[in-house]
Amino acid sequence: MTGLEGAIVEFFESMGLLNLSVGNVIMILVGLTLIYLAVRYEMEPLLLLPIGISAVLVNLPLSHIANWPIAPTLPEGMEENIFATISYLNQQYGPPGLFDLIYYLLIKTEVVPLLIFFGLGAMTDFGPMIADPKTALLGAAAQIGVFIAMLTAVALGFTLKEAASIGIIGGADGPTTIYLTTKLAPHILGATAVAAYSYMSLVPLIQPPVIKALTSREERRIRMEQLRPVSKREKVIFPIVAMIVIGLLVPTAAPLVGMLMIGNLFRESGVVERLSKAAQEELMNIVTIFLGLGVGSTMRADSFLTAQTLEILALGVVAFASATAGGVLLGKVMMKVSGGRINPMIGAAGVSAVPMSARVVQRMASEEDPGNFLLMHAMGPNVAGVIGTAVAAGVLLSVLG
Amino acid sequence: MTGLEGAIVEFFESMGLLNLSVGNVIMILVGLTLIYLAVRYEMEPLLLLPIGISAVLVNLPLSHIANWPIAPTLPEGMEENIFATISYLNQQYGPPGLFDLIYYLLIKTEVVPLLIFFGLGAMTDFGPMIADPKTALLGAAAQIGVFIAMLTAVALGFTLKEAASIGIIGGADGPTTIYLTTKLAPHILGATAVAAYSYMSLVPLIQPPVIKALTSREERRIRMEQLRPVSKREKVIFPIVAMIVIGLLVPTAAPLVGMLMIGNLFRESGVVERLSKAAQEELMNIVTIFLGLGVGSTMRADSFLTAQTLEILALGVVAFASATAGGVLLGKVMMKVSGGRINPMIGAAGVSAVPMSARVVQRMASEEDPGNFLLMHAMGPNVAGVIGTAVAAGVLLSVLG
Amino acid sequence: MTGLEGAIVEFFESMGLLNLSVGNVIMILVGLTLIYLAVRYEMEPLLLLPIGISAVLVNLPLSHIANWPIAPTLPEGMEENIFATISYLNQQYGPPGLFDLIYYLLIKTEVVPLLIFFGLGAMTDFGPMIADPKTALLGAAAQIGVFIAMLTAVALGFTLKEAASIGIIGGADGPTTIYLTTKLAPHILGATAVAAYSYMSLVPLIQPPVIKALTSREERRIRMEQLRPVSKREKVIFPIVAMIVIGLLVPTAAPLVGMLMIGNLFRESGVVERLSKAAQEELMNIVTIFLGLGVGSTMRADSFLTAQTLEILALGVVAFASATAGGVLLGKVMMKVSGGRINPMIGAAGVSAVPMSARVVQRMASEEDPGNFLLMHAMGPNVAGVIGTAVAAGVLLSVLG
Amino acid sequence: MVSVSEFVEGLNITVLGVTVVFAVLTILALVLYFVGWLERRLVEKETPAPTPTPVFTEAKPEEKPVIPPRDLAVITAAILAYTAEKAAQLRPLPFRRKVSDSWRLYGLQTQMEDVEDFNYEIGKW
Amino acid sequence: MVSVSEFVEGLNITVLGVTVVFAVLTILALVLYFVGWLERRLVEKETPAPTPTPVFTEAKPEEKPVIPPRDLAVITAAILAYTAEKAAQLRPLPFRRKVSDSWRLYGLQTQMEDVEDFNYEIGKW
Amino acid sequence: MVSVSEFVEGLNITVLGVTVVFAVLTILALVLYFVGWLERRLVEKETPAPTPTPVFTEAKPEEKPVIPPRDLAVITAAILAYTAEKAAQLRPLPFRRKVSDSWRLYGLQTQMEDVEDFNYEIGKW
Ligand code: NA
Ligand code: NA
Ligand code: NA
Repeated sequence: MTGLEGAIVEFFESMGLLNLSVGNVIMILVGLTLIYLAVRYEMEPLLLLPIGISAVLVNLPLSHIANWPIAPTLPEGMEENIFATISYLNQQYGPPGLFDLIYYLLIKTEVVPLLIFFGLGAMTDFGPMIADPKTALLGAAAQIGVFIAMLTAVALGFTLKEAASIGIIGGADGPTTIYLTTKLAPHILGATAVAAYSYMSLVPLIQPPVIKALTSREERRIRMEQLRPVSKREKVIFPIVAMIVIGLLVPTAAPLVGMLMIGNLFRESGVVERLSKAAQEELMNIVTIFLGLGVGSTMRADSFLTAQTLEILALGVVAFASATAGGVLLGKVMMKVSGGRINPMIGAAGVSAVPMSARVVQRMASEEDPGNFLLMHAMGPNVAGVIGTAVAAGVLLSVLG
Repeated sequence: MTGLEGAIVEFFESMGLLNLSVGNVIMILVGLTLIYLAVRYEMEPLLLLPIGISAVLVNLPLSHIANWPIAPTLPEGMEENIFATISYLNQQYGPPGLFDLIYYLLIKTEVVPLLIFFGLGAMTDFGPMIADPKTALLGAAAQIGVFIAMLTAVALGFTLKEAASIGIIGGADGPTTIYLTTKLAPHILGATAVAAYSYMSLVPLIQPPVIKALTSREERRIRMEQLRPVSKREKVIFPIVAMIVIGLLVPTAAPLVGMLMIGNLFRESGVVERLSKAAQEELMNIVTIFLGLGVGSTMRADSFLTAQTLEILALGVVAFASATAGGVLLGKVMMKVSGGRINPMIGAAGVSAVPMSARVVQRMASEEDPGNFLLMHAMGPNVAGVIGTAVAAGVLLSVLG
Repeated sequence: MTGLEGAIVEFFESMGLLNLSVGNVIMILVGLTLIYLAVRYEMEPLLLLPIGISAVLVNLPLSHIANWPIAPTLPEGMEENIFATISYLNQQYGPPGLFDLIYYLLIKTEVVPLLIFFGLGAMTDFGPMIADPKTALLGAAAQIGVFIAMLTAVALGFTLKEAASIGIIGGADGPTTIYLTTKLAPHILGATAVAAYSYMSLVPLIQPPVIKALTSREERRIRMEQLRPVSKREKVIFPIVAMIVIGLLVPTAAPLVGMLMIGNLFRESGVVERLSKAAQEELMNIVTIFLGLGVGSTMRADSFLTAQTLEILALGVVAFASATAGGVLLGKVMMKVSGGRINPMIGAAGVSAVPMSARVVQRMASEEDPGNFLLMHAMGPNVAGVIGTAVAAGVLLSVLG
Repeated sequence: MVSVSEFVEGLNITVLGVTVVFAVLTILALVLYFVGWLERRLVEKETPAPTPTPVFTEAKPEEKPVIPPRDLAVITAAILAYTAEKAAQLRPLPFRRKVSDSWRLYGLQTQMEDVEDFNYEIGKW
Repeated sequence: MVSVSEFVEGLNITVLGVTVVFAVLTILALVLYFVGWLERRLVEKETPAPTPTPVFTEAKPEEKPVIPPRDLAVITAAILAYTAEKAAQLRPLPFRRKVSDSWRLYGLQTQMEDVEDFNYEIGKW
Repeated sequence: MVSVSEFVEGLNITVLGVTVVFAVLTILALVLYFVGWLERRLVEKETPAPTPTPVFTEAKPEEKPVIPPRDLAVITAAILAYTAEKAAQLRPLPFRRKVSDSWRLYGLQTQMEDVEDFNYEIGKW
């Protein structure tokens, strides 16, 4: 009966419980916190719930659902070759778990962020921006937050590549953050993705104090003229023109902006409803599942439980606040120039986080003056902010990538 | 005109009809039988129809839809490296057909069985088990059938790895059977998968005689108290707790149980209906198609047409019957201990085959006493049986894998 | 401040606008034309819109959405090995863009065309052909156009492999054209795919003059007897029988015909509605998106902007016209043999382009005699044409592949 | 420019291809005639006995509840009118409808009202 | 033929496996009992105060518009009759219905009427 | 700790980045103004002639069947009431409803009633 006893001893030794590290326990608690926030307060549940639960799963020791490291040390010249990399990882660390396949084949190859952008394009109505193109500038101004956060991160000792990935959190754009971080600093992907999605949920908390500090009551009460109607033809031409203009000026932003605009063309053309619906629903849902699971699987104790992660979370607030400030300040300039016909608050919507920040602006306007409807005006900077962040990511990629 | 004549002769020589072996013909007939059972008697049509038709297709000679062998002889050290394996197979056997890609990239990497478990989690209501946790033990007892069938298989001369894959048929859980067989004994995948799904359809034939033989009429007439209601909070906590508990105790079961519980959390959280729906429908349907086609493509004459296959089919009946007996016998023990407040028949539902075996129990109860409603009580062991089988598979993997 | 100036200069130098070639501009205009045709005239929008917009995107210089060449020069012996190929391309040309992954992993492996055929099978009702099997011959006669166009292409100096890919345009079957061209002459994939889908839209323009030239007014006025009803059993048996018959006779056509018939069996069996719906909708929509983007991404200036492309477009018209003629001429023979009970126009529907050419026949019949209903009779040759083209592709593959 | 041998090979392929296509579809047609003949024989055999799947085609009419046809016509017309009305109301406003739909999902954010309410409450700004 | 050592190892695995399966599910059951006990304690605490999510369960009945039950019954019956009728009308014709659906999509071509109209107009043949 | 050269490079990147973002969005805005101007010119040209897609917006109202508005109101109200009633009935029971849905599909087994009936019949136990 020693064979059996041996087997039992061996089984206990390979039991996850006895291999649980303090780091694992903390990460499991972090995952549970994300689940709690997602379920109880509905903070971006579509992403924080999958991220949270897969963070729990990958931190159960020896579970074989994620066997490969997130930022492995590779032989010379292999880093750029994803197919050589996965074959090497398989040789070194054994067969891939499901989450390794999701991370290396779908996230690291940028397939998932780009398909999310494709779906977002199919969901987005750029009408408010087409009706009032000058609001696009407010979407540009909000990107100042990206660079302020980046400089602060450099000042805190992060490398430029890490700092850029942290700064882009201020773009309030989940897929762009994941796209850039995967390319520049994959070891902090978990932290930047969680920061981006968490703060997007907290926009109604972060923005109002900043807006109030920078505007007077009179400014917040400014009413704006109704937007002109936009024809179907303009809506169809917009994604094509935007893709060409941005693609020619900032080629590194072309994949992101290109997929966004292809999705938008599918939506506005009106002749491919099957595909537009698929981009928004079937494909989007499946891709979102893989995005959440893949990002969550990067939240391992060794790369996540560092002082850096706390700094990244703090820098995220800096990024969001300074982005809001940038938008509002340009809003004030435009208010002056236009002779008071522009409400500076709509600049705050330039951080994107669509449509949360536009709704914040609307709510603050209603509080001062219940008859003031700014939502559609705030939507212009709001969608422009998505494009602006993609362009900013393109510049960072072209300089640092 | 000799060029033309030559071409014609060559064409005839490469014609499938003239290369048809007896094995091919038999396998085509097997495939047609599966199709007939699926269409005429609706036996698990969602899997047996795709399996049957692709078994027909891969046995048409030279058809290039499946060019690679299922259990190839690989160079030293390549077995564990899936990426090196497919590159090697491509070199040896030519470009992959569609079914090779499905089998090697989706089935062999366990992507498909795990995604099926994810979808099943999103479809499953664990409420009855949460309401009456002691029924979980009945789900454990039914796993005895797995081990009895395994021992019988060893006694018949199967290797331990094959025997374990055969035993798990008694778990009445298609994806778990495919998961374990792919890892331990891929050359008998066709036989075990077909056995698992066929007998799941035949549960209403296999179980009643066993249940009747082991219970008296009075025992079958026992009524049970209504289950307590289960709160939403408990339902949300359950998948998280189950994942952590099982993951820490049996890490090798973590991928299966983890994906099942992630799916269930998506379902019960109520905040990610888009994703829960996608897991149950879009993703599930697509994955089921690939599962059926991939499993069917393993039904080649050389690996399927052996005496072993008949033995496996016979052992499947042993597995299902002994699993039923295990459940019922523990049911009788629990009946005694509880002073007759538990109907021993609900133990039979522990084989899972959700919800077929629970319905068998309900039907047998109604026959003895039309006012006896056991369905919900039988659902507890039923869903516990899914977890139990995954745990049993985990143990087998950790010892033999 | 020289660092900044240097960065600016560098940024401008890597700007797409300054790297734009004349070829890029022309290709962008071609892409815009396809978009215009798709949106304004709804010419096959489900494919020409994605093809057009991705042709625009890949021709924005340095955009990193498609980094690898379409028809690369590979080291000896690597051509047949897709996995070695992508690893080599990654090494030579850098990490894959999204469109490279779509093209090399989904189009070049034939996954997408075969899944489209699967979905088409689930959408197709072969009832009219089952009701009147002799109409299948008209679907065969229309394939003469494939071979006439092939011979013309050879006469114009194309290689046999290119000529076969061009000829198959006359089959009026997008996925078959893509399937064959990918295998035989991938460098002209863009041209043949665009030709196939464009002319499928122009069938109502191309066919009527040919039909009118070959038939008299009396012939066009021939009415046909109503088709006999087809039982469910016959519809279920059909895909199985067709798969086996064609698979045994022309193994190289087995993948295409096999997937078509699996899809059709899912449809007609009536027991797997979930899967049939998934094949027609979820999976079909997603696959169609990738097909359009992947094909469009092959439209690069260097391979598309050649005199060959114009020749291919011209040959496409030859193919469609001669296919129509072939069908009508056999129709006239069958009219004679049957003693005037067959309207020769239904032969024109044999080019497939389902259901466009059948509708053309119906419309021409109604014009001569408003009470003449030929639609269902034309559907027989129409669906037979799909099978005929797949068989023709199989023959070309077996001789040239 | 054109190699004669290539053209001849093309001709050979053409002869082979046309023959095979016709042969295959002819065989398929013959098989289908045979299947149809089998089907008719089977049906003839089955007709004295109840047809194998009569439930689907016959059961339905019996399920039809008996209500006066005039009443049914009125109600049906009313419902159709209502549906048409509803469809007509929706059609002229695709823009608005799409907007609300899309914004709700954009940024992968659902049910943000509740989130905001929560945030506004705990923020008290 | 059968190696005795393999069978003994199989027995060992069986003992281990059955033990682990029972142990794991027993622990899970105990945890669930504990969660259930916690839940009851929490609910007891919460009951004096308004329940945390009463909106969903209580609000609904109040929304119910007050219309005479007899009228409601009549209309409901009529609508059900209409629906049943509609279902009955559709069921006997799956063939036709499927046809139109499938042809419309086949060849990936949607809304071909418009295309044809365009083509016929510009073609003028 | 912080390298000054890194910070200076960060500043350079910031200047470049902010400039590019503003430049790109300014150019985009100018293009959009131009497109809008073109659109207005095109519309002006087109207005005397019938608008290009009038079918969609104008055809609908004409389709509306003429029935007395009072009747329509009554029926509509009744249907809305019925729908509300139905929704109210479903909402309090999400648990049950989900259950039946899920069990039916679980184990990938559909329409198991028929299978069971078949099995019970041939089994005769
Ligand atoms: Na942004
Ligand atoms: Na089980
Ligand atoms: Na054809």
